[in-house]
Amino acid sequence: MTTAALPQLTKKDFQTDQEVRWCPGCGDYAILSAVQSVFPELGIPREKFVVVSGIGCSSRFPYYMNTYGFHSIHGRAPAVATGIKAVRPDLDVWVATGDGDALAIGGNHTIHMLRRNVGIKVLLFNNRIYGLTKGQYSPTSEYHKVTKSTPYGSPDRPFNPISLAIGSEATFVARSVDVFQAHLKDTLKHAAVHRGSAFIEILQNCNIFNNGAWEGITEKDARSEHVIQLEHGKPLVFGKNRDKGIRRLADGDIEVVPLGDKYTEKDLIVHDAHHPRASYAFLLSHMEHRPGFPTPIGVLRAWDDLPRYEDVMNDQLKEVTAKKGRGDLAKLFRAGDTWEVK
Amino acid sequence: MTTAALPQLTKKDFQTDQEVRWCPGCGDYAILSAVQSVFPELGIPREKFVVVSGIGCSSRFPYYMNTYGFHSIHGRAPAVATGIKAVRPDLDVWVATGDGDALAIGGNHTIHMLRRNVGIKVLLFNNRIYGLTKGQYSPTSEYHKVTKSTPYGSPDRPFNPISLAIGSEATFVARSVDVFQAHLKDTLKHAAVHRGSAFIEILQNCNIFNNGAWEGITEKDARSEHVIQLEHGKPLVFGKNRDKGIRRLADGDIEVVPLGDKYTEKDLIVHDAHHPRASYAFLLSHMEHRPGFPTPIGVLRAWDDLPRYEDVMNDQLKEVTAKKGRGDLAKLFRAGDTWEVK
Amino acid sequence: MSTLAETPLAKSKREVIEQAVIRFAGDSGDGMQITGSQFTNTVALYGNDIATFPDYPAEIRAPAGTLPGVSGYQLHFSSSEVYTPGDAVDVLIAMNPAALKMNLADLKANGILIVNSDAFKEGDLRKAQMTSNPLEDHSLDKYRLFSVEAQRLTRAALQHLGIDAKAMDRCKNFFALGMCYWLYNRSMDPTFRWIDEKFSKKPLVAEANKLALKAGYSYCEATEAFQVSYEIPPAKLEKGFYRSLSGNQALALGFVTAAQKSGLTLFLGSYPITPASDILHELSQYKNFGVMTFQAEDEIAAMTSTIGASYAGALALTTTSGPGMALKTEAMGLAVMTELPMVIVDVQRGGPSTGLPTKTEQADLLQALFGRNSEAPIPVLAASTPADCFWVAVEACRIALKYMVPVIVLTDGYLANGSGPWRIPEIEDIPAIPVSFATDPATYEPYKRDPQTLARPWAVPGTPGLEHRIGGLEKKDGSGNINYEPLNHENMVRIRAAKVAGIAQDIPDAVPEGDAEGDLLIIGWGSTCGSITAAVKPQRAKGRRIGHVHLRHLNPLPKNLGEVMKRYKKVLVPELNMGQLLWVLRAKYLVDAIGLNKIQGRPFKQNELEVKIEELLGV
Amino acid sequence: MSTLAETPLAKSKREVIEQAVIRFAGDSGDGMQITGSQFTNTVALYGNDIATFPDYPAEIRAPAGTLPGVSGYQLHFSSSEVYTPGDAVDVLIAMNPAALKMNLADLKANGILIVNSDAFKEGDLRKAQMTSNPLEDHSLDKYRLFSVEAQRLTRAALQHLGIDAKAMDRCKNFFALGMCYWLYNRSMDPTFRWIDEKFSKKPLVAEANKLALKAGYSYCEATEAFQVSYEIPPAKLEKGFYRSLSGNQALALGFVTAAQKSGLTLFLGSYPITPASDILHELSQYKNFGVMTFQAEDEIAAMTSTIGASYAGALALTTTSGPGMALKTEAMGLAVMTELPMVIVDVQRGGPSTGLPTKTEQADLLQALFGRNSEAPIPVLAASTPADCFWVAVEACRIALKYMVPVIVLTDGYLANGSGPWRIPEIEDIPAIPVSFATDPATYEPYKRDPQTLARPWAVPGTPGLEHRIGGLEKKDGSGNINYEPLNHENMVRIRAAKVAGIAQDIPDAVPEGDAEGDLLIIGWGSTCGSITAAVKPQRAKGRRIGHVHLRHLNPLPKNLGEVMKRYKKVLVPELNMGQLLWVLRAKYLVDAIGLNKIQGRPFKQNELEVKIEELLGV
Ligand SMILES: Cc1ncc(C[n+]2csc(CCOP(=O)(O)OP(=O)(O)O)c2C)c(N)n1
Ligand SMILES: Cc1ncc(C[n+]2csc(CCOP(=O)(O)OP(=O)(O)O)c2C)c(N)n1
Ligand code: SF4
Ligand code: SF4
Ligand SMILES: [Mg+2]
Ligand SMILES: [Mg+2]
Repeated sequence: MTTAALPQLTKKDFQTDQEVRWCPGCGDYAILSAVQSVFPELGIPREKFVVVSGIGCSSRFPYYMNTYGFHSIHGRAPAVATGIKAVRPDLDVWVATGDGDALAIGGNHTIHMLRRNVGIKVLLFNNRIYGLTKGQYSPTSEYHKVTKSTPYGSPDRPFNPISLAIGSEATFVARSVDVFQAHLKDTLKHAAVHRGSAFIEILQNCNIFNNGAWEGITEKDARSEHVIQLEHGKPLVFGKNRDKGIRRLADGDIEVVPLGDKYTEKDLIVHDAHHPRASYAFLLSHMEHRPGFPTPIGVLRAWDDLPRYEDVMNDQLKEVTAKKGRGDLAKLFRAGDTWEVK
Repeated sequence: MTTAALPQLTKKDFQTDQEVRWCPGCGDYAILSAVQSVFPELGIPREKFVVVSGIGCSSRFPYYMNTYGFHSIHGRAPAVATGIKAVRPDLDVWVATGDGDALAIGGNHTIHMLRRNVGIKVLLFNNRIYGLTKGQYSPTSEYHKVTKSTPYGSPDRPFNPISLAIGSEATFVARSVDVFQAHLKDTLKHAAVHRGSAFIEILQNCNIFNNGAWEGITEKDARSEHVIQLEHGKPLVFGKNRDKGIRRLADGDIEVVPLGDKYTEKDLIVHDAHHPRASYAFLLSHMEHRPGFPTPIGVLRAWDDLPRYEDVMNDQLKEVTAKKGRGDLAKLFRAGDTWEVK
Repeated sequence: MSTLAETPLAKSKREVIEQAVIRFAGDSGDGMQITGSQFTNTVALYGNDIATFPDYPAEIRAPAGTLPGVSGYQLHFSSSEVYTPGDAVDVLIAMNPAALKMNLADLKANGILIVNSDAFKEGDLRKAQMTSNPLEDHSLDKYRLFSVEAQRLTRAALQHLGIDAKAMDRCKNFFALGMCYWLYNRSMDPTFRWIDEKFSKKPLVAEANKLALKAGYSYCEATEAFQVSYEIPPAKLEKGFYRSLSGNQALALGFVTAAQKSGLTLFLGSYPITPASDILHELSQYKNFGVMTFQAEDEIAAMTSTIGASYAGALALTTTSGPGMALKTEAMGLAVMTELPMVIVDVQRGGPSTGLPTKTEQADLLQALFGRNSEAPIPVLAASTPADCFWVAVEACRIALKYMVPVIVLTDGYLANGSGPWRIPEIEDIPAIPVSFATDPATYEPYKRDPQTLARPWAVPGTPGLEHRIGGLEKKDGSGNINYEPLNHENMVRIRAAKVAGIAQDIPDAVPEGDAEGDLLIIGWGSTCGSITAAVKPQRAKGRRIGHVHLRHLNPLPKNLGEVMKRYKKVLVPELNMGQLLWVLRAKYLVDAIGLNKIQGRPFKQNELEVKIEELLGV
Repeated sequence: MSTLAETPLAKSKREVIEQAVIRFAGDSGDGMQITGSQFTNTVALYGNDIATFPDYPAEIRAPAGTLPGVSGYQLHFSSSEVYTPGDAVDVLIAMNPAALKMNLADLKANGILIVNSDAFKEGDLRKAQMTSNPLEDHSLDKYRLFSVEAQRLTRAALQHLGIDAKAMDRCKNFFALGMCYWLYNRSMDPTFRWIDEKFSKKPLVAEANKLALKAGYSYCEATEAFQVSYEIPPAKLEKGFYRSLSGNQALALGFVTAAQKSGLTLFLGSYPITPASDILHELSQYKNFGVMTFQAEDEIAAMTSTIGASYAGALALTTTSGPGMALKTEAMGLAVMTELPMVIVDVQRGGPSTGLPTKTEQADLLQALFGRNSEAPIPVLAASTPADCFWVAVEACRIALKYMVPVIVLTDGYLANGSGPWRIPEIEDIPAIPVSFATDPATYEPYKRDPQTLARPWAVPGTPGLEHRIGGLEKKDGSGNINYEPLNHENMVRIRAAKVAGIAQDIPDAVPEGDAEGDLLIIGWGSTCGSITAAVKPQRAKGRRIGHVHLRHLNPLPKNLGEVMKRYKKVLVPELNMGQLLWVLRAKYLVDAIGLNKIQGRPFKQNELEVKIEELLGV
């Protein structure tokens, strides 16, 4: 099918007849809506999309996408998706997963998929809680968080999903927020055109078991003060009045500076999402833990100069075939020493 | 037992009567010897040591240490060790593991143990190969490596174990080399005094299935040119004649500079292993992938200001007990609404 | 009982009856589980025997008003012994059309049907996929329909509090509960107490709920809606103090008890999974009992941390459901090889795979027995009632510690969430669980066995002079050194098997309930106990000669079981699976036992069993 | 055969015999596996029937000269049919004292014992824990001892090459091989060819090895060491071309064949584990056959990537051994629920847990049948000889694709590493495996079944109009939508079971070898085939009425098996486990079958079986 022949798809084409079974008010609805809006714009026939998930509230996602969908088992979506991608590199494979699914039981598959650079897009719905099992803390829950399983506070320090992904050699790392629809769609589009593994952390509100987990970021006032929106080629500015920025220090560290007389946008770091080295993105990923620093959203890193895993695999098949000729079973049977009994 | 009463232990005290079953020439011997030398110097009674391992050549380690030892199953040593540490925080728990054991099947347990900061010391024997199963590539094998399972070259990009550990929020990260005995012992001692999780990557030669994997680092000439030995408070100098150094650039990146007229040691980065932020260590961990840069060995990061997991857990028990009093079973039985049948 | 006493005696008729089955059904958001458990608590406190069956959807909250969103809670309460939550329902409370549709089939003809008529608007009907309004189309004529504007009446009662409509509507379940209290002449006091405690920091919410409750009660009082109210006298249970417990709560209490009785720290390594998570939730509260809970990154870490904790000298425990158990199996082999004491709880649910996560099933028995590579025998126990979970937990720990073995405990979703009265034991009446750690370097060998139990010694790290190495490779008998010799391996395989088999000497013989010999022996295990007991009783009353053995120990089986079976003409094995115990009994005893198998995510109905019994007896 | 022909005829006697069993034993570093396989290759090429048994330590390389470091390779070759590698050994080559100690017990009295006397110095003896030198203390008097200075003689032969002593010593195994070639009158040419190819880039090494080989041969020639040499004529096997294959190689070939016959891409998702890794190694070479191999991060990813590949339309395969299989079980449940075609190979090894990784065992049958949560039936096949692995692989793929099910294939360490002659089939004689993908949106429903096979349609992503969702939750019959209704669940559980059970209609009936009725039926499965066949033959020759059924299909079983059993007075089930098939047969057929169980990490000896047969027949 040539692109020219593609029927113009709409959001509706990606909706299923399944009743959506999330709690009213759940952030998952917004993510679903954003994905359903973005998919038709990608110029890919609907049947080429596959959405794979594990288990969790977020992992019900495939049921609501009128594409091929696989609701697998807890934590294993990246591995299922790798099998699909290896065999059919032409498919557009997306993984929908949660902070428990991707980072607790599925942590290993997530980091291995990223290091291999399998061409899969991962939507990690981070609500900092186990939603489906009704409210235990997750690997992204805050230290000391009180939950059903930690009535006296959790003893675990959380992962920073972005830092972990960068430590796993991810080639595309981004963050967005369920309620920032425009930003979310934009981020999804960036991920969609990345050829290698794309890891998108989506801050999502679970209004039943962890309501307001991201309030500090999503609240109207908080938003501009506590969030910095990264844009490639633009300086790192934030603040309600765009009056703050991030500057490099001589020792390689960064600081937040007020914009005005002393510092202007020229003194700030210009965001380079396509930097070949991951240490810059890593530095950004950790700044939210420091007092006074904002949480970065947008594309932290998009380095697409590496071959995709499935392409390397399939190219090997082609190369060996080109070199040795297509396998001949009869010859293979008789390889090595044979003898005849008459 | 007070420390004063401790009998003076020697290396011999830590040797077992088991025949060591590694191939002659294997780098594991050197690591064993270093550990057996360091343990008696730690001022800890022998019965307090527990060495836990998974499966692999490296994981036979516990058999040769005359301490408590647990040769568990493939990949699970960090979880077994976490169970031990939780229940008995007074024990000194070490994990011996391989690049396959810790990073392939055991990847998830490794990263979770690190993020939790369980007070376990992990010795990762990195020979960039599966030794025990006779030579398949591992998650640290070079891209395109030809092995038994990849006759046409591996399609996987490797993990950098140090970067992964830092991305997992590790509080102590170090690297040493099997044949650099003095350095290895020194590194082990640093790890030993770290209270939280200590992650030590030990470059190890598998002379049977991956001989010379670290030649570029261990060869006499290569050593000083391609390796930089990190020491806290010292500038980043390397080279046979200590004639090269690493300098910070204005954009936060680093460069290698010759020492001499233009640059002196004063211009170089002074190594700060105790930097509260991980981004500096992360930057160092990635430099070996860049042309002209050396491989760092020594302690990249040692940030011991965080509570240990097992301490938080046990403190909770104590605090709740202090607050509520020691649990009274009879009362617990009668908690809630009860009624009497007469 | 003050509230009741204060209430002027109703003019309506009061009937004394023996028992009733009531079911609360509504949207997941309607608070049916709380309503049900409050009613349960009240009748239990009053002294009725009880059995409950909560039934809720897998989704956290399906769209309001839809069929998959329906949540139900059934209670059977009685003045005599109760074995099951009941097959059919005497009183159904349906808070919306979807709840009505999903539950009506179980309401007895002429049963009482209370509906919240405010929720039967056109949109509500559509969500429940109904084309006409059942409150108007006479489709409910065979029931005693009480159509109550619960929502409007609740709002009316709370209006003066100045809270918003949503908050008022959230109280309408207590309006319904108030009606039920009136219907069964029960005091509202226990629920008042519960409300006060629960909302101690939100007095307005407490007030609203209490008012709604009273409003429902008064509504019946004032309108004489029901004409008749019922009195179910207390049951004559064994003397003592009682408390209502769910199976998961009972398990948690049992493990804490075993820890205290053995003097060990209790360590739980677990990863949340329905329907087992509540055990983790419970135990995480008992920190002042020295209980340590570790929420692991997955089931494999849960299992292996449990092995580590056992090695370090704790009473170690892991809890899960079927899919999680599947993930633990490799590590369970390590537990077998290292012969360390620990308990693995599998709260079974519907499968295969993710299956029916909130539904019940008994289909993990063969997984428990055989789901590991190679010959890796593990003792298996199963609990038969929610309260029995307590005793099974204690027994599992006893066996684990005495024989130095991992032990599997099977319960299921029905036991886990269902509740029943638990007779509170005297602490002194629970036997101590003796534990001794090895300390003597002169005599210590890691795999030297106790000649009686075949248990190896437990030498925990930190003990001077006992430094040793264990692991998953085959061991030399005695020394525990790695050993691959052919005859040693065979010997060790047989020792491990003999150790588990030998436990048969240490457990009670099977003693059938009912007839000690006769025409039919029913062998059951797990949560089917109540249904079987309930079915056998009337059948025996009809003169049929039936025995019932309910197995607590599934591996090893009671040593006299084969002999017991021979005393009956036929053997029936009812299971909520395709015949797993049946398979074991046939293989072991070559007995042509017959299975009755139901795989519907639900317990047996008494009636289903009775039909089968009669079929087998040819009556 | 040129080398032989060029050699002047030996003066020593040449005896024609029917068969011989030879074992090469030495240190792991001595190259015994290569020596053995070269000898095997040579005799196979010559036309003898063969069976081999390599036996090597778990450690990569235990300390040189120690007992755990001993590596052995046994070959049985014959001019008539061969079923096992042989119980006892005619010729033992022992390269050091440890090898002698570990292997001597298996040498027949008066058997030929060739030892490398250079390796019997004091230090060598100490490493083997020997207190006196067996070459001197007359403890070997009952054997025909040939004490040869293999090391010195090899060095002498290679001196002129100018290589170091270590390199020379590395050739001494070929000196020994040369001696064996002389002893059995075999040509050195195949080994010369192999050396030339193997060391094509190291001509000096090639030269050294060839010289050592010749030196051993000439040594016998010159010294008349043996007095007698043996001639074993070619076997009268079925006509055709043959090749020697190990079980793992045969499996790999079988899967490639099935991929070609079905026109699908073969995808292998695997994590290395002994003794299954070689299948991965083999298949990773076949890239020009469109074979894709994915070395996963663990067994769970291996299994789930296999599920993904199957979903995407590949012929999907995963390979492992027992502990890895245990890790796959949760995901295998997903494969059952999603009804996707794939094959899961378990090359069994000694257990439990890590167990005896390089030893053989048949103890994963019950895990294969039941090792999953809930009711998750999977067809199970087992291969009986190395060559049979080929056919079982093809059959497993046929069933998987026809019925849309995961299929388990069991082999074991003994089959995996052992080798035997494989009669090379004509490509055309292997039936095509038809596959059809769903493409029609008008008729497509994800769980609409073929009425014959009950298979659901296979609709792969990328097919326009067939977009659909599958997963691990229970499905509505037909539509495949999530469904928790009680009766639908029961229905689906029964359909999944019926689909697997129905395969019995599509597999051959059991036809006993030997007597079609009689006193004893032996039912075996897997790698015991050779031993049982070998034992039955002489017993029947003695007039005993014995039948032998060797099961390839373990689930479902052949539909006539129950009937077949009734034709014999007794049923014996020999297994390398504690009685797992036995358990299944007893449960299913209520037959009082008897087990013969060996759990020593080794195959049955013919003799062990014959003793049991005679015991059962009371003779
Ligand atoms: C093997 C297994 N273990 C545990 C579970 C139970 N379980 C289902 S979802 C889940 C966690 C969900 O959390 P997350 O991934 O954050 O998703 P959310 O519901 O928050 O979207 C758990 C523990 C399971 N289904 N399978
Ligand atoms: C569950 C399981 N899967 C696979 C194996 C096989 N196995 C044993 S060790 C190993 C890898 C060893 O590599 P590494 O950890 O790097 O250790 P090394 O031998 O190189 O020291 C593998 C795949 C196993 N023992 N258990
Ligand atoms: S529980 Fe939380 S995450 Fe799950 S559907 Fe409800 S609101 Fe969303
Ligand atoms: S195989 Fe390699 S890692 Fe293993 S013992 Fe031998 S040399 Fe060491
Ligand atoms: Mg979550
Ligand atoms: Mg390794």
